[in-house]
Formats: sequence, structure tokens, C-alpha cells
Amino acid sequence: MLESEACENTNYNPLIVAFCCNWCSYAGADGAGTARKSYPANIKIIKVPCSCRVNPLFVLRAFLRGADGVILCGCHPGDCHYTSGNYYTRRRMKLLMSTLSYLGIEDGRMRVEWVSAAEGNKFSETMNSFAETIKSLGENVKLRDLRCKK
Amino acid sequence: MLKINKAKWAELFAALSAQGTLYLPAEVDGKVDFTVWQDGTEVNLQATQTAKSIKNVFFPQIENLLDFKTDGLKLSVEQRMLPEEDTIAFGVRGCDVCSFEVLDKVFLKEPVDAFYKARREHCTIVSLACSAPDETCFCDTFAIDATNPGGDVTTWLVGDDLFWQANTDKGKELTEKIQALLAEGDEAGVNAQQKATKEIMAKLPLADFKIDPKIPAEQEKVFNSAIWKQLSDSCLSCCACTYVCPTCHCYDVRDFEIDNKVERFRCWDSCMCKDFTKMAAVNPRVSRLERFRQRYMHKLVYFPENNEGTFACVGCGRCLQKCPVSLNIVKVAKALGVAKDV
Amino acid sequence: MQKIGVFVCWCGSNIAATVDVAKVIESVKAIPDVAFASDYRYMCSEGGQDLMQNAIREHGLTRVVVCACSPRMHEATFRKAAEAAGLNPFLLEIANIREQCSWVHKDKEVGTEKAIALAKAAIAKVRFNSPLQAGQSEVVKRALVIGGGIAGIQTALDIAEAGYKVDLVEKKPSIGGRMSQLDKTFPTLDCSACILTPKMVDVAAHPNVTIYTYSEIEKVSGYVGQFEVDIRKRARSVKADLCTGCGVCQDKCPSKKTPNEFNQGLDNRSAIYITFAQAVPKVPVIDREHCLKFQTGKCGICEKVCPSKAIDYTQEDEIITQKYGAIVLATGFETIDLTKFGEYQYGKSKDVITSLEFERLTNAAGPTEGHLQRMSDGKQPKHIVFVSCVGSRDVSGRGKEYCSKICCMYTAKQAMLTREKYPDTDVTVFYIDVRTPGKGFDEFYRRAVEEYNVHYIKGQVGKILEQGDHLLVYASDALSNSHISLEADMVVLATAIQPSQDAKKLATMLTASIDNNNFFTEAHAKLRPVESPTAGVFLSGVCQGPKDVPETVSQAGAAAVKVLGILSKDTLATNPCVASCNERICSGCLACENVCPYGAIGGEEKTVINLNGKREQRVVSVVNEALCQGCGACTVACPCGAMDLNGFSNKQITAEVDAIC
Amino acid sequence: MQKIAELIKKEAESLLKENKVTAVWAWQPGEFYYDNSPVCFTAPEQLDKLVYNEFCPSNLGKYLMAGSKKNETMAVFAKPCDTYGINQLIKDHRIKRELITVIGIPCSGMIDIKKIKNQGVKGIISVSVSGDDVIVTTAYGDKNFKKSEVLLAKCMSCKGSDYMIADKELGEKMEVKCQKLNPEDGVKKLEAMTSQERFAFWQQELSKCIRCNACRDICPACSCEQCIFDNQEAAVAGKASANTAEEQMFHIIRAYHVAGRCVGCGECARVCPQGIQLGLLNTKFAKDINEFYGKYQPGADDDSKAPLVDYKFDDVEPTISAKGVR
Repeated sequence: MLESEACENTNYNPLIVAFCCNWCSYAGADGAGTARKSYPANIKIIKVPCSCRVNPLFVLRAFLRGADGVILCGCHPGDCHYTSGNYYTRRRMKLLMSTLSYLGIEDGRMRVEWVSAAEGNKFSETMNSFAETIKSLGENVKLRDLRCKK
Repeated sequence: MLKINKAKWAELFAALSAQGTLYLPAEVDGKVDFTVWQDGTEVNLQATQTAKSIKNVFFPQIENLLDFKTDGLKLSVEQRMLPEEDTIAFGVRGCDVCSFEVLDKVFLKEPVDAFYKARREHCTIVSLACSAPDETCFCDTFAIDATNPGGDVTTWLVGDDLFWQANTDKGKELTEKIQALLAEGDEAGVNAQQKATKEIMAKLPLADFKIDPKIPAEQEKVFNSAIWKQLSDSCLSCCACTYVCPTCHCYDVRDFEIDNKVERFRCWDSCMCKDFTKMAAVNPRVSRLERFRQRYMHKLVYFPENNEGTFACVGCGRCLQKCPVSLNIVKVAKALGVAKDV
Repeated sequence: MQKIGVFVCWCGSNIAATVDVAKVIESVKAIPDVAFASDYRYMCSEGGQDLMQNAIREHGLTRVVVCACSPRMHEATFRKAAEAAGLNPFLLEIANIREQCSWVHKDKEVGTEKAIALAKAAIAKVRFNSPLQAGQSEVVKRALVIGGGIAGIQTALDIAEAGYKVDLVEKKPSIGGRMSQLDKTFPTLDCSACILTPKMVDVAAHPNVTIYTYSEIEKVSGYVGQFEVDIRKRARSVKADLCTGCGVCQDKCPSKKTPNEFNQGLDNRSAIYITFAQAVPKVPVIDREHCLKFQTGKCGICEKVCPSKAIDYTQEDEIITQKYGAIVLATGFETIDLTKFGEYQYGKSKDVITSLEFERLTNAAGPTEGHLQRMSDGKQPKHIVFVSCVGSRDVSGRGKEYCSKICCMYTAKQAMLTREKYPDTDVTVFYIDVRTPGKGFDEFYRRAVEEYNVHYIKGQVGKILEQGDHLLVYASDALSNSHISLEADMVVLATAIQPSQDAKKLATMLTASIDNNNFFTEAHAKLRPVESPTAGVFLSGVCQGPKDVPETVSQAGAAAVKVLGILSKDTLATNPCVASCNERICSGCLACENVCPYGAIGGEEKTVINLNGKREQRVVSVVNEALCQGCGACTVACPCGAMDLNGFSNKQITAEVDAIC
Repeated sequence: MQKIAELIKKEAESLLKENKVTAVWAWQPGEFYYDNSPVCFTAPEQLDKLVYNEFCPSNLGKYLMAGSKKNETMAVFAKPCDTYGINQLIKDHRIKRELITVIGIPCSGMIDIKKIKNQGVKGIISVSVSGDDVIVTTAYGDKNFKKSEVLLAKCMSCKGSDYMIADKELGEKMEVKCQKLNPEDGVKKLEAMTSQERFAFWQQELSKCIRCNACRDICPACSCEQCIFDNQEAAVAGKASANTAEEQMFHIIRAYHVAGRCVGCGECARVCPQGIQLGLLNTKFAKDINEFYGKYQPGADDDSKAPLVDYKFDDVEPTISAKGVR
């Protein structure tokens, strides 16, 4: 099993793409920075105006290009800067995640979290826990385009 | 004529496989297709037709041509290696054998396609005569003898015996390598089968389907036929017909970018596609009618005009089976009135 | 090919300590279209900006990437600087290598590697940035203030004084808010009503102010400069223009069993009532739920007794739709619900009250006309225990984690006033800490202890039991590390305060964000404390966080100034990062229209040039750029990618993804 | 069916003769009885070629798009299942309702010629159907089948004999008689597998894909002016299969784009030249939508809000539990 191999390989440093909405989660990430709450460096943030800007295509593209995990962070439901953007995100990503699981992709490679601007702590905790999950899952081989070897 | 009994086929395939990568019709997931033989491969020599044509072996759907690499501001270009491994294509039906004649006229003419040429030169074709033609078969229309399909070696499957006859030097060379497995055989069985097969073919619905060899001369009339509209209206513009066709050979060249590298590859394309051959931003054949007409004009008119009357169709009938809306070259030819349906 | 300039900021040692800036420069220089790369100690300084501007001019840069702090800090600064150098401001991107790199990673090698990756992602994105032109939208020269407490009143007055129209909306029948319920104010001990009432009168009388009491916000749409708000003016059942506020109706009203909200339910009021004597407007309102006329159809006494024929049972709610340039939230606070704090017997014993109830109890206009007496038997309490931090600084999950800030001071005030008025009453205060940072605050507290002999015990009250007509208070004494119990006649709970219930609803309507405790979030904790993250929406008073009166008033003034900053302009630059539809490929399915939160997209049958370059007529989506706020919901709903978002285009985001992976 | 074919012919004739429409979409015969093609008739004299039998599986709705742009009046014959797709196209503004006349025609199920041929039948000369009996005459002799056993998969999960949209109905409604299949059963079977098994299954299925786009081009929910996969600007355009990851991407996104819009007509799976079980993907989305957001049948109407452009405040959260996505 790939999973167990990766567990043993402690040097394995998964590549994680984090899409963060500008108003809550990106600010939350800034908050984590201001409070010096660390998280693994291989998590890289892409700023989007709202979590509803994240097209499932971007998520798949990241996996195709070799990301080991993709996390999408937005405002808490009800707190969307654009009133209802994250409600759409919630449906879109729910279905996408369900389908990825159905296709036999490891559950947990993709995650959606609601992180508010005030939750720098939560941002850092979420990122640490997600990185742990991905570490335990090992490298993404199932969705990767073989041409994109790192 | 030589022969080999079913009991020894496994040995035969192993021996052939030792001479090069052996492609043969095998059943995978309920479908028969050309597959690389390995121990345990479910060889199927009964199927009239493989789902995809042998074209895939010589002209794969996707092929890397070269790589660009950047190192800082320096750019280097690396050619991909030519596919020069020896291969054997076994169990190729008459129609598919003839498809090479069409493809050769395209790829081996100047400028020669090095990748196709390398594959072609390193391949020995072992054909398999038809004994159970299907209603969609119309190779006879193009004077292809399915019961004597040619290639480097011709084989016939009669009962449990596979009869073997080398036709070319390449074929003879291969035969010598596996001589030990082959026994002398009697032609009578083969002849009887050929006769029976021809009788069946005569009963099939497309037996009388012929294409007027003079149509290239009537290019303008055919081109302007009013019937194109009704025909093309029903076409979905998908590429199913193109991709299963053993003679369609259009491709697109594309780049795949990865960080500091670009892989340039070619991939099959179809003149039926909206985004085929973009010139000055758009496909010059803007309407479905024009694109639809192009494919059939090419097969029935332009290609023979440029290639001593050879139609770019071998009557394999795959498009008849695969078109989602049952449009196909037979329907088109008949509708155009270029068929001599006696 | 682009000519990209990359500028890497040291931010003193903030970045440079964890990121090898030189190495970042070296890496980006190896990217073919990076034409210039340089580092600087403080890019945001004038010198840093000069460096960038000179490079833009000298090297003809077509795109700029600044690797520095969060774009939330200085994106605007750098874009402005780029614009001054002749580059379209939207051709600049920030790589956040401080908050999201140097501050969260310790290892220099790791930090440097990540900084390079972030720089590369920004470079990949900026290649596809397109020059954007901010449009202009008109400013409606009118402000809306939601909440008619001291915060709202002050903000409204300041805006009105500056010469702009302002509407003040209050949910209750009168303005005045919490401050009108207070007896005295610390540390000066002025009478709350005496200082508030003139303000109420001023605001009511001001020609630029329109007050909507007994009204609520129904709907908000639009954007800064152009908000459109529906205000539901609830039916008072009294014609305000005829009413003289004589009060005969409430005297004669036979239904007098409704708990009086103004007195925190300590006494009852009539169904038709004026909230309090100084109410503005001094017009009663019929509480239809408790009115006999409305409930049974029989009665109608108030109509008969009203000398000015002002009673109107047929009045209906009215929706007032008005446009505003800016909105101020001043929705104030309430005390938390104490049902989870069973140990204090609140609600079970009538003699356990909240400090706000205590305010009413000691107020001359309160239920006891200012006489301190027990609600159970009317006797004057001889020993009062004050408990501070009830539900504040509570990590048990029952209360609030934050400090309610005002309790220490008002508890000292209440204890001191009790001792002054009733010297024979013994007063004990249990506290966790006494926090008195404020002008004259600590002196005030010391007076309570030293001059008024209020017993302060550092410790928490664990349990209160009723014993006969006394209360037995069990507590810990943290200083002597002992358990104590003492008898009390009355216990006053310094109950935590929380934002008003309406905050959450309003936050959703206004798309202003709120924090975990439902306080409105400010745009920047330090530098933009009165602005919400939503342009044109400002915060005044406790709705943003616990505050006392003077702090509230100063923030109210600050919010007014921010509003004036908008109202004084004729037009505002609009956000050019809006959605745009490529009509050539738009199929007209209008999935985008369905998801747009702003109604900014609509379908139109249009003649468009199709993909073949031919004209054809079909339905396509059309974006109203003035309404679009740029969330991007439509771009994902669009299956064919016809809908894209300026500044965050499919290509830009894809390029970032590719660069990172 | 023969009787209905006559009714259709008569109806088409009167529509064209009375100039009520300029075009009529129906089917015309091919070479082998089983290979009928969709066709557009514009004159009454063409109608002798009109055919309707057990080999008319195509939904003609999508063909109305081109004429709709030119404001042509068109009539279309639609089996009950076809009406879902037509509604979806109207909802997506790809067909103008006022231009089209939908004529509902009864159907007792369409025969899957592949099922017959997969049983080793070759050289078909003619097919005759009478009730449940199917007689296939071949160059190698006659073969008999039961219609109920050789129906198209989509007919075995027939949604019923009601028309979701019809300006006129011809003949009497018919039922499909066979062992009914629930399309969700296949999904459930896959869901019950382990993650690895599912991955292996989809690897095998999707690696067959040759990117011919037949699934997309036949789909009544895939009606974009330009598919995102044909748009070079979108950076996902791909013509050929480099490896399965790209195929996965194509099929996930295609299924995702039609999620909540896929009417479940099963045409994608029917036309796939590679026999990929595409229905298992689309049905998964439909099943999830029904489970998460309440029952929804795309194409049952032309004005409801599709689940993915709608939301509820208390929608299920996209969280992961130990057992997978819940």
C-alpha cells in the first residue's frame, strides 16, 4: 500500500495548494502570520475573491499538475462577503469531493474549511492537520498527469 | 503452404513475440482490440473486426515529437527517439492491411513522416483472412480480397488450423525464424473457406455497393450537391468515425508545458471538429456542412484524384458500427448518387 | 513577451531574517520575461516606491510583482505608485512573502524556497493581468445610521452637522438605547439621562436628520455610494403627527400586564405605552400582541380618550425605500442570557439581579422610583454581593471568552453609590481581576475601596443558595486560598454583554463580516477600526466590541468622519475586478444569472459574432458592471468559460496553480 | 410501432403541407433496418423515407438548436424520454419554445443491436419485430430473440410513458415491458467497493476513452456554443489522451457540468464507441443531488432552479468522515 510507505517516509513533504477567499480565509492566513502560528511551508496559498470563484477545474488542474492535496477555505456559511458565494461553494465542492471518492481517489486529498478573518489560529491548525492527513495518504499518484513529475 | 494447429498457438505467439513486440487481436473487457501479446493474453481470432483499427499501432493517437527545455535564458531542443523497435502485427484483416496503402501515400511521401516510417519499416504484418464477414463489411467495393488479405504473411484460420503463407522477404524472414513450429499444410481447406466466404459476402446487404470510379472527375457537381445539407444536419460533429477509421490520418500538433519544459506532441484530429485547422483564428470550414462535406469529399474525391484513384476508404465498416446517429460513408455515397447500387 | 519587474522587500528583518532575499532575486532573474529584479529594505517607503517607479520608467516594465507583506496591507500603496509611474495599477501583483511565508516559517532555506515559489506564482499570474480601468459611480449624498443609541445619535449628529442628510433607524419605539437605561455614568457620576437627553433632542430637532423609530432594516442592496435600503416602519397605531404625547392613553389602557422592557421586566407597562418619560419621539405605540382591541376586538378605550384623535388601529407597516451613500452600524449590545449559569439562582430568586436591572432599580424613573429594595419583599437590602465577570472571560463555553470591559467600572460605581446612599448597607464585590485602565478609572475604583469601604474579594462565586429570605453565597477567596460563605440580601451579577441579536442578520444583509462572537469585524484591527471590510459600511459603538460611553462617542465621531469622506465626493472609483462575459462563446444558459448575489447579470437576446465570425442572434448574458461586486460565482456556474472575472481570470488562476505545482 | 409510424407520417405531412412548420425532425432508414438516422424533412414529398421502429433511439431535440437561432418553426417527434432533454434545452435557452411544436409519440422500448451482435450474430440482412419476438435474418441463418431481453439499457430504466412537454400526443401510450433496471444500482455497487477497487474500475473504463466527444455531442445538457474542452484559452483543451489523468479530468468535468442538468437519457453511454459506462458517472451525480439536496429530475420542467445554482442555509457540509465523504 502506498499509504503505509508514505507514513514511513518522514521526509515526504506533500505539496498542497490552498485556495483562500480574500475576505475571510486569506485574512485568516495573514492572521496566522501576524500571530506567528506556523504551518508547513509546502502549503501555498492562491487568493481568490470568494470561495465561489474556485472552479472544480482549478482543483483538478492542481491535482493533475502534481499537487498532493488541495484545500479550499472560505468564509463561514452565512458570513460570505458576497452574501451567498460560499453556499454555492458548499454544494459544488460537496459534489466534487463525493465524485472524487467515487472515482477511487483517497478521501481527504481535498478538503473544504471555513476560516474567518479572525481565525488565524484555526487557519494554522487546519493547515497543520491537513498536511498531516496528506502525509498519511502519501503522494498523489491517482490524479497526476504522468508528464508532470516532480 | 504451412500450417499450425491451435494446440501450438501459444508456442507460436511466444516465438513471434521473441522476434519483436507482438500486436494481435485480443479480448479485453469484452472488446477485441490489437493488444501487445503477453502470456495469458486472451487472443481472439474469431472477431471479424477489432474495435479500433491497426492504425493505432503505426500512428498512435498521441506521440511526443520533441522537447524544449529552458535553463535560465537558454533554450535547448531535444528530439524524441524514433520508434525503432521491431514489431509484428498479427491477425490483421484485409481491409486494415490495405489501410497501410492509404496511409503510406500520405506519410511516406515527401516530406516523409519519420515516426510513421520507422514503425512501418520495423513491422512485419501477418494478415488473417476473413471467414465470417459482417453486414457492415464492404471491402469488396474497393477490390480488396478479404479472403486473401496479403501483408508480409497471410494466414487463414480453418477449423483448428492456422494456415501460413509468406508473401514478402520480410515475411519469409519471419517464417524462417519460426519454421520449427510450422507443418506442411494442404491448400484445399483454405480454398473451400475462400469460396464459402465469398458466397456469404454475396448475400450481404452491401454486396452490390460500388462507388463510381469516375466521381473524382465530377468534383464540382458532387461538391455542390444539395444533399449535403440534409446529411450534415444530422451529423453531431463528433470524431467517432474519424478515430475508428483506419485511413483517417489528420493530426494536430500541441505543446504541453511543464515548468521549464515544453513537450511537443501530435495527436489525432478530425476535420469534423469545430476547432480543426484554425487559420486566422477560425476553422475556414465554418459550418457543419462544410466540415462534413470535407471528410467525405476527401475520402471519395480529393484523395483518389491525387492518388491514382485510390479511395481513402477500405470498407472496414467501423464507422457504420460506431456512428452515434448511424451516418456513414455508405449512406453518404448512396445519397450523393455516386454509388453504383446495382 | 512581457517585461516583468520583480521587487523583493526585506521589511527590515521581518522578511529578510527568514528569506534569503538575494537568492529570490537570483531565481526570478532566471525567468525569461523578468526584465528587472531588485530588493529593498522597505519597499513601502518612499525610497522603495521610487525604486519601483524608476525601474518602470527606465526599463519599460509592462508588469510588476512586489514580494512583500500581505496585499491587504500595501497592494493599494504599490498600485498607486505604479500608476504614478505610468503603469496601469492592475498590472501589479503582490507575492505575500511576509504573513504567509517569513512569519510562519522559521527555517531560512525553507522560507527562501517558499518565497521563490510564491514569487513565481505571482509572476505567472501577472503575465495574464490585463490593464483595468476603474469606472465611476455616483455618490448618494445621504447616510444611514442603524441603531439609535448614543453611538448612532452621535454619528448622525456629526454627519448632519457637516451638512449631509442622515437617516437614523431605531428598532425600539424611542431612540436613546442602553444609555437611557443607566442611572449614573462612571467615573464622573453624571446622571446618564441628563447628558443623553439633550443629544436626543438635538438629533430629533436637526433639520438634516430623519428618525425612523419602531423601524427595522428589511433589505439592503447596492454598494458603496449607492446602497438601496428598505426600511420597515412598523405600525405604531398612533398618528405621530397628531399625538401630543400627553399620555392619557397609557393611563387609561386596561391592559397593564406586559413586562416593561425599559425596566428590564422589573415592572409592567400598558399595552399602549411611551417607553420612558424622555422618549424621542414622545409618541406612544400600541403593542398589538397585548392590546385588547387587537386581540379581542373589544376595547378601543385609548381611541375614545385620546384628545387629539391620534389613535389609528388600521395603520399598517410601511416600507420606506431610500438610497444611501454610506451606512453606519450602531446596533449596540444586550446582556447575555444567564440560563446556563444555574449556580447563581438568577431567575429563581427574585433577589439575584443583573447589573442592568440594578441600574433601573436605583434610577429615580425606575420601578421603585430609585429606592433600593428587594424585588422579593420590598425590603431594603442590608448586604449586597456584586459578582463580576458573570459570563465574561469564560472559557467553559457557557459565556463569552472576552472581557466585557465595562463591568469593573460600573460595579465599582454601583457599589460606591449604594454605600453613599445607604451607608448601613454592606457591599462585597467578588472579582477575578479589577481592570481600570482609563482616565480617572483607577482613582475611582480606589475611592470605592478606600473611601466607601466596599469589600473587594478576589475570588469566584461558586454557588448561591436561597436560605429563608436570605441568599447564601459560596465563594473562593483566591488570596487566602480558602472557601468562604456569606449571607446576602441581594446579589448583583455583572453580566457579560454581547452584540445585539440583530447583528448577525444585518451582517448578512450588508455582507459585513462578524466575528465568532457576532461583533462586527473591522477592516483592520489597528489601522481601520471603524471601517467594516465592506466598502461604505462603518462601525460605531459596542457592535464592534465592548466599549464605555466616551469610547463609544469617540468612535461614533470617527465613523461619521469616514462617512463624510464618502459623502463629500461626487463620484467614487468602482472596482474594475468585475465579471465579464465573452459573448462569442456564451451559450445563454444563464446559470450565471441564477447564482449572482447582486442581480448584476441578465440575459439579453442579442446579435453577436459567433465563433465562425458570423452574425447570429441568440440569448447571451450581460453583466451590469456597476452592480457586480466581483465574487466570481458566475464564472464557475458557467460551464463553457464564457464568464470570466477581471483580476482573477481563469487563465490567471490556472497559471498560478501551474506555477505552484 | 408500424401504426404509430403511419400516424407520424400523417402528422408530418399535415404540418408541412399547411405550412405550420418549415421543418420536421424525424428518422429515416439506413442500410440494415437497425441503423436509422435522424433527419430533417422540409417537404411533404420527402416523407416516404420517414421511419419509426424499435431502432430510433436518438433524441432529436438537440437538432432544433440550429434552426432556433434562425427563427425557424420546427416540429419534432419525441418519445417520452426525449421530452426531458427538450425541456432542458428550452431551459438553457438553446431552443425557443415558441418556435417548436413537440409531438409526443409512444414508445415500447428501443432495441440494442449491440446486445444482439454481442451474442455472435453477424451478417444481418433484416430484422423483424412483432410483439416481444425479434427475428434476425442473417447470411448465416435466422436468430430469434426476445425484445425484452435485448432492449437498450436506457429503456430498461425507462422513466415512464408521460411526456414532460408535448403540444400534441399521437397514438396511445405504451409501456416498456422488461425486467426494470434502476440506474442507481450500478452506482451503489461501485460505492460498496473499496477505494482501490473503484479506482481500478475507473482506470480501466476511462483509459478506453479516445476523446471522440460523441458522449458530449449527443448530450442534451451539453449544448454550449463552445465546449470548454475545445477552448484553447481555457487551458484544459485536449484532443487526445496523453494518459488517464486527462481522461479523468474530461469525464469528471463533463459530468460535473451537466450535474443537475443531466436528464438521465443514457445516450452518452449508448453512443460511446468504446463502450465506457458513462452512465455510472452521471447517475452518481444525480444520486448525490437527490440525497443531499432533495429529489430533482432535470428536464421534468423548463423553469425550476437547478441544484447547483441554488442553495439552502442548512445544506450538508463538504466534510470527510472516516467512512468517506458524507
